[in-house]
Amino acid sequence: MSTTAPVQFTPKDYKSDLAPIWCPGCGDFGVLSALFKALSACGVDPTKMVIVSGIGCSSRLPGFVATYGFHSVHGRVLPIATGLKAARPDLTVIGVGGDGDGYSIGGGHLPHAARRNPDITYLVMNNNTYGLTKGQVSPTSILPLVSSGQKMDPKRWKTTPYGTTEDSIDPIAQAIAWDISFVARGFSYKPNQLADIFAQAIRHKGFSLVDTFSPCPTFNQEQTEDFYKSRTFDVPETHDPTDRSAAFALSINRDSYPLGVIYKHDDKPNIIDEQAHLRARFDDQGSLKELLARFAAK
Amino acid sequence: MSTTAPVQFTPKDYKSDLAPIWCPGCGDFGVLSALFKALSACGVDPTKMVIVSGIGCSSRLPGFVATYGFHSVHGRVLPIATGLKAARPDLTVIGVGGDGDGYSIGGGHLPHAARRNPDITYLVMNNNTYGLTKGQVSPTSILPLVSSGQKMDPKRWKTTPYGTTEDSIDPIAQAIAWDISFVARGFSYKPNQLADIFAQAIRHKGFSLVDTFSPCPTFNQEQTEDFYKSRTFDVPETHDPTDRSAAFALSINRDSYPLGVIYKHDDKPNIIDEQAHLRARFDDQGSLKELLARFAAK
Amino acid sequence: MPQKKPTARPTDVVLRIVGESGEGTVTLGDVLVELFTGLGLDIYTFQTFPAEIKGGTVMYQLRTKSGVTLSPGDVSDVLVALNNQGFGLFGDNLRSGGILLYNSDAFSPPVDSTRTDYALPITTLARAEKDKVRHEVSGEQLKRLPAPVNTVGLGALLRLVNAPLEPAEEYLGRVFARKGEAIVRMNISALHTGATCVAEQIGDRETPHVGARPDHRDRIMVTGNQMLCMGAIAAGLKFFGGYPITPASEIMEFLAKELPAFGGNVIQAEDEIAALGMCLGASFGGVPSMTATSGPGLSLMVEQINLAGQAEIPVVIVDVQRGGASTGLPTKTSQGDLNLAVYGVHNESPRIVLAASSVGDVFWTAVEAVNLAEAYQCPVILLSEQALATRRSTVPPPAIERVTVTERLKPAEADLGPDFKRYLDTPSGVSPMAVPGIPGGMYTTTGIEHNEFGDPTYTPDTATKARNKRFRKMDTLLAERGHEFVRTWGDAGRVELGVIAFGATEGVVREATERLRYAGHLVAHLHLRLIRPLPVAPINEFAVRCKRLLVVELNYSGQLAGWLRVNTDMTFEAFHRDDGRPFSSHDIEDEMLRILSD
Amino acid sequence: MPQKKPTARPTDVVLRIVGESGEGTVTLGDVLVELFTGLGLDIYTFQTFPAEIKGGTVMYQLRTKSGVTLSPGDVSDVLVALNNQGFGLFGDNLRSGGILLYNSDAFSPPVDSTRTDYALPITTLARAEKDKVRHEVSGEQLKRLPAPVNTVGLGALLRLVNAPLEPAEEYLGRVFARKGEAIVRMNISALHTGATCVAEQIGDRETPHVGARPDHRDRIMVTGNQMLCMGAIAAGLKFFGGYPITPASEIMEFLAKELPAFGGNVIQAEDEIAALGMCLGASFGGVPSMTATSGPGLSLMVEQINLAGQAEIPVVIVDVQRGGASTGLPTKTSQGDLNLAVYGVHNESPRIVLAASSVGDVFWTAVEAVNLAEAYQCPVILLSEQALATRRSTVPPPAIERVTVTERLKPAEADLGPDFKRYLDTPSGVSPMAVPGIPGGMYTTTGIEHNEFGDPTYTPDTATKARNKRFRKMDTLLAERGHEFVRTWGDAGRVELGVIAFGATEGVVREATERLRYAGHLVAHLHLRLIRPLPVAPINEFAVRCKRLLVVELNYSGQLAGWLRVNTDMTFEAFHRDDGRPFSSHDIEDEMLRILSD
Ligand SMILES: Cc1ncc(C[n+]2csc(CCOP(=O)(O)OP(=O)(O)O)c2C)c(N)n1
Ligand SMILES: Cc1ncc(C[n+]2csc(CCOP(=O)(O)OP(=O)(O)O)c2C)c(N)n1
Ligand code: SF4
Ligand code: SF4
Ligand SMILES: [Mg+2]
Ligand SMILES: [Mg+2]
Repeated sequence: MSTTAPVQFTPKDYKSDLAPIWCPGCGDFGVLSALFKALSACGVDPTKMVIVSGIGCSSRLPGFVATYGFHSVHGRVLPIATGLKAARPDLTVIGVGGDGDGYSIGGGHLPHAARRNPDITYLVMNNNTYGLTKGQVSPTSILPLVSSGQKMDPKRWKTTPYGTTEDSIDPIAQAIAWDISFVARGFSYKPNQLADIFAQAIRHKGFSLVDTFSPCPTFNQEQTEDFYKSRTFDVPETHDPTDRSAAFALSINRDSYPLGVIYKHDDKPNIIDEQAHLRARFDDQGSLKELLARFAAK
Repeated sequence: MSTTAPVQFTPKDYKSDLAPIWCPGCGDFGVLSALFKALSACGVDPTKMVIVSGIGCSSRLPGFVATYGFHSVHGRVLPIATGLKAARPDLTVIGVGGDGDGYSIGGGHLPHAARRNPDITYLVMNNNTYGLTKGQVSPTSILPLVSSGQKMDPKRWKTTPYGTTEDSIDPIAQAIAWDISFVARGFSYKPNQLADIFAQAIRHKGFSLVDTFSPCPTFNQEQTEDFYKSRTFDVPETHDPTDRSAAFALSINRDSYPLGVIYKHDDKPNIIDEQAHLRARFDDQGSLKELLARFAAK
Repeated sequence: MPQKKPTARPTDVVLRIVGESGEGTVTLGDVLVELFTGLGLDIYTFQTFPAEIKGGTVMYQLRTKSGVTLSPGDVSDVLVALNNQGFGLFGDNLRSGGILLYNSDAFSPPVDSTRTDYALPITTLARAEKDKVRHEVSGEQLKRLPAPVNTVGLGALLRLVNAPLEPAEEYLGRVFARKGEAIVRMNISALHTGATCVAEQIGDRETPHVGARPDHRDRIMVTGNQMLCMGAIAAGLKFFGGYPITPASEIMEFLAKELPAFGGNVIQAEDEIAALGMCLGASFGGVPSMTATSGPGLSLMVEQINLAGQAEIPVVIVDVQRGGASTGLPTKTSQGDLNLAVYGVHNESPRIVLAASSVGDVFWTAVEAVNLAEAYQCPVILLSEQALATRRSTVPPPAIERVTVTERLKPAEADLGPDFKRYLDTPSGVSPMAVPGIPGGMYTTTGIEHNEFGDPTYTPDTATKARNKRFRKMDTLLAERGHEFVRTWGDAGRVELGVIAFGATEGVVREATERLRYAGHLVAHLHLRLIRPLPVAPINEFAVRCKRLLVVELNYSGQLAGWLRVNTDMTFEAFHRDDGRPFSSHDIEDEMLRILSD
Repeated sequence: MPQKKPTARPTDVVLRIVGESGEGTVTLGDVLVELFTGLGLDIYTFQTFPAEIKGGTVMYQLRTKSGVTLSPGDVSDVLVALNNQGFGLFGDNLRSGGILLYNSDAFSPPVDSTRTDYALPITTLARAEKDKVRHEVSGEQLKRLPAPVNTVGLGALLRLVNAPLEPAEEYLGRVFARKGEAIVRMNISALHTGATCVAEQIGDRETPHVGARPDHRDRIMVTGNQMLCMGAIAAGLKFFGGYPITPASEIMEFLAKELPAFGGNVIQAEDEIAALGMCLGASFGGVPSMTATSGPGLSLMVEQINLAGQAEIPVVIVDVQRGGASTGLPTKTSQGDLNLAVYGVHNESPRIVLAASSVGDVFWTAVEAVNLAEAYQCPVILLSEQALATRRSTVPPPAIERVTVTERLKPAEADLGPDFKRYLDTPSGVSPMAVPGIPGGMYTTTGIEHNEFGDPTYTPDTATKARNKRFRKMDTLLAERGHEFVRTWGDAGRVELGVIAFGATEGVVREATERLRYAGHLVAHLHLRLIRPLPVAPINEFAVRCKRLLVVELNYSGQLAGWLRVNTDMTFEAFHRDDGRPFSSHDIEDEMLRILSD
């Protein structure tokens, strides 16, 4: 299913032979082509890269890219990507998946990726629902719960037939609380901005999270392209993305959501580098014989 | 092991026959007695209450209280407490456990408790290490990583013999990002303040999190009572706990940690109440016969 | 219950529709199910689902029969092929002498004299019908108005199987009412156009008759998942925590809608671990609790199932089995989770494993599951299967007046007090369980080994006594009720061959057994409803009257066969397969014949 | 390897120390281990751990023998009781005629003529020693200076078993050097005081001799967990992801320290699910990976073990088994996780299950585990046990020059390119595996059923072929190497009784077998190193020469017995127990005798 890529990488070179199984109009198409563009812009060698995903419509993405891919189980993108990067710091490692995969079943892994800060780019295709299982509520659903101070009629999902009463979590606010070193939001109907954000995220040294609104016209029909357009705004030029409190304040407004790079900084230790230092310190001088000798009965 | 309590509840009435198995000097003793005081202050009937815990030194607490207790498995305090409260809204439900239990293996459940906002009080005994397994690094360890802008020498733990290179998570900042409706921090060597915070948390309608510094003199010997004393300050009188951005800003300073109620508000829907409304709406009128009739072949 | 020898082979009609997903194939099937049910017929359906979210080829098989229907039928009498790809992929099971109705606008099937072909230019006819009402609707409506392709197909098909058109007319009138009179008219006209087109080709050939049973209209049309929910409600379910997963999600969706009216709660959890945790919390609070999942979720629940066994907390875990290991074949059926259900625990704690065998049966299995969990204070795993869970079938409504609800053993007033023993060592192994709120019943439950009070204790003696007490409950269950958990069919005395099976193979094994008896063989069938603890006594009683034994199951290595080897001394042959397809009754019949004739 | 009939019972000494945890009991034991090892003796230890974090009663048993030591010994020759509670709880295994050394400052044991008692006023003597140096140290130091209670005990004990005091003097000099000369002097004096106190009571009675073997000093003193780590390192381990859990944490702690020097990484994960996930990622990247846990963690790993089996990702999962279901008996030993290791998967995917039998053996089992994972591209579960994992033993250093490292099958240049088949269907079932970075080797691995390219495919044919290919690897393993994974001892020809066992029961079964052979019985012992796939051929070869068979294991229901029933036709008796205590060799001997004599 994969193709060998030439030395110059155009966006097309990243396209695999497998046709996406997504529904017509699915936002994930936009994410895929923005990713192609970003990879090309960053000159990532497709033979030296891996895309790791969980389970969901969005998690089928790796198969559509002509590179190495790891389509795993539901919610385990980050541990797998972290182990891979630790073992192979030479590779470009990209994690992808859905909002259910990343913030519900896999949500417990995020703060720890933040702590370790490996050089991994994590792209969440956030359609505010569970697509593959056909339309249940997700932790980011009911967006927005409150509109201009007015409580909106709660949305009904297959598992909340009388209206959802649970609040949604804000992936950006929590990312800032965990001090993830690159935090951005994109929208799959703003392809150029999205490709640019992806490219910045890939270039960022450390863990980066890009939450992308990626509409699901099949199971979340109300939340169309227009719905998201009217509820998002570009991060203002004046915003200083290294100011953590300002980034937090920018993200917690529930009327409208910022698009762009919201928070980032470069001064956080990175577990991959630290481990490399450690190995370098020992300079591969491990000797099993000496190790055993340390246990010699005296 | 349990005793029936008289009608008036003094702190002593909550003490069970089982002697705590904690080491001499363990901070958890302070948490236990503050809890006794708070329960007494709130007049909680021990026969109408349940303490749910995970696994760890701290998670042995339920057995030391003369009430109903559920000492479960590692990390599952919140799902169990949520199901219990949903089934039995009449009970006072308190969750307890350690920092490993609550923020590492169980960390994925916290944002969802925040979303659901059940009327549960969750007390984390944070000793910045894994006590029961004898001193490994925890997600809140290396506190503080940075002191007055200076990077400190990373602390070594059993599993990080060359110094910990992972950042710690801040339980308070993440709680504010998730909009947990009552967020506080206590210290087991400030017993009166702690009992007062616990009492406020128990009285708070909705999900409350109290992270308590509770030193482990056996496996985290550097972080003594004095260590925490010198790195904490009382939340200033001027702080408005309903101001989310201010609460966040207050919490992210890594030189010193605020003690007291940091964030709280009362206007968040509560899944337990919402479900009660739903049941009330149907007024127990469910009829299996009618339900079956809806499927009658036409 | 061995039955009298059948005297005649019952007549029935198997229809199979193949086409593009999302293009009406499934809708057409669903409408037929509704119409046939309205005629008093019994229905048994079987669908395949494409891997794609939208699009892909689907197959909808529908067997209609005047009487109990045990399987979707091995071969079809009528094949409706809406496109060539569907014909290629799923067209292979038409019986010799069967009928092919094909969309002649889409393709021409190769000539084959073993079948009779009917060409239906379905798109052309539908467009013409749309054209007829062109001037009666607004331009905007016209643009969005699909040509009545399905309705043309429906008319043709009904005519082919000699079904009346009136119920269909009524149905179309009802469904299209809110779209306006013109649209209704268009559809009714399309119905007749389809019928006429076929009628012209039939001439005086004989085509199948679906018949009707006006006396037989008390049926319900349900899926296995729906029946399971209703069974659980009947037994008093009050809490459900779940996480979506194919093919179990419908259970949570159904209960989210219905349970509140029965005083219960449903919470969609953040994962399966939280789902089961919520159930344990609710159950500790005193209410019957349940979760439902499929293989990947069951895997994640292993740790807490063990806690429930060790701490003696009643809970029901439904596992709707699907195909394949890991993500595997998520839309296909299998009986591959028996091992995990039976053995999925570190060290050992007691549990009960039940298996449901049909859309009708799963109601009663759910009733048992809730009751057994409450009675024996332990986790109960209910094994369901994709094949019965998502299939719509007509079944007689369950006799809900026969449902009995078992309550947990409560402590007597005298047991309560400072010395209340939550884990009292009783002859049955079942201890009175206090629930929060009862003064004098306070205790702390724990997964650590504990004494009768629940206090952590590590001495060898306590550990042995406590474990024996817990496992004694399983002996009690077998002694009290073991015989109720097997069903037998076929010849009552000594037989040449006995088949042992569990789960959704019940129908095909019964059909195969019946056919072989009809052909003069002495054969019998034992169907297991309880897998763990295994009802060894009735199995042995069955085994002694069988000259040879065959264990049939839909999984790779023969998991039930293995479990029988662990627990009994029987010798038997094992027949198993696991490639996503359910067994046909001929698969079973062939295997039985192979043994009978060797 | 059947051996010659033993001609004499080797002599050895079993010491047991009981007292308060945290009050030197364990330190005393550890010092003795070090001193005896220094004398060239072999050591086998066994400890109990209290439930309390600090405090509680502990027992430290130490067997020292001039030659291979297979078990901690059933009865002790010398009991050292530091307090009354310890004497009550653990004082019961002193052999008739044995010696009791007790702390006469703490309690007086009831008179018992079957033993010889020595009273040691340990606190009084120690205080007096401290008083002697009172004026030589600063007031501050004096306040924090403990009286040399342990040293008094050490001196007494060494004298009792006729061990030289010089190595102890040297040891004390080394350990207390940085505390100053006065403290060293105090301790050496205390040593002699203890020795003298006992010497006066001995008079001319005979007491045990531990002896010495100056020729025999090439031993290492290690725990099973440490040996396991070194085996894994020897086989090329490069990544470890883990989460703390008793009794497996030491593995992660050891590797965190040592692996970086061997070019590897260790990450402490947020839970066991993440730990295994990290290993799968690292292994996909091409490096040998491992995690280690105990029962509760293994439960949480079930889903991803299945993914590794289905997607064919090499990985080693160490399960250090502990006692009890759920949290159970976390500091005790058990062999209760065999079922979960063997069957813990929804539907079915291949895996290998190995079991380590001793501190020495676990090195080689770890080497095999890493090699087999890489060779057969599947998960390997290595079953260890608390009893061998945390025990310090003297063992000969492993012959590391005999370690061979197996590498994954790499694609040949010709296989690479756009049509690279990651899951090529080969005769052995093993397919060449590309790792990221290789141009032309690109593929997406997936847990969904897939064709040879790795593309998701759902047809029955592909599903069958793909699964057969995966399971074929297990047949290949048995065909290539099955015979290497059993060990036999005892009589070589036809025997009256053959014992089949696995894991850490090896030592006691060997001892029991040897004793019975010495007593004239024809008996043999087969020990399984590979549990899944089960090496049926060598088991059958063993079984045919045994008149009767006994399966021995340390778990509740006889899990190995069940697994043997599933896979073989043997008839055997089963002996199993699971209450936290390891078997003694007499437990096994008694059971064997029961069968031999009935
Ligand atoms: C352990 C486990 N639980 C549940 C499932 C079922 N499942 C598959 S995808 C999915 C969620 C899909 O939602 P999301 O992650 O948002 O992806 P999307 O399909 O919306 O892109 C679920 C619950 C599973 N495969 N594995
Ligand atoms: C699934 C599982 N993994 C690991 C363990 C081992 N374990 C027991 S307690 C604990 C962590 C203890 O740390 P914490 O939660 O902070 O509690 P503390 O002992 O410090 O109070 C661990 C890892 C376990 N019991 N279960
Ligand atoms: S169901 Fe939704 S998310 Fe999935 S492919 Fe279709 S549109 Fe996309
Ligand atoms: S180990 Fe630490 S946390 Fe545990 S009881 Fe002792 S002092 Fe407390
Ligand atoms: Mg989604
Ligand atoms: Mg802790």
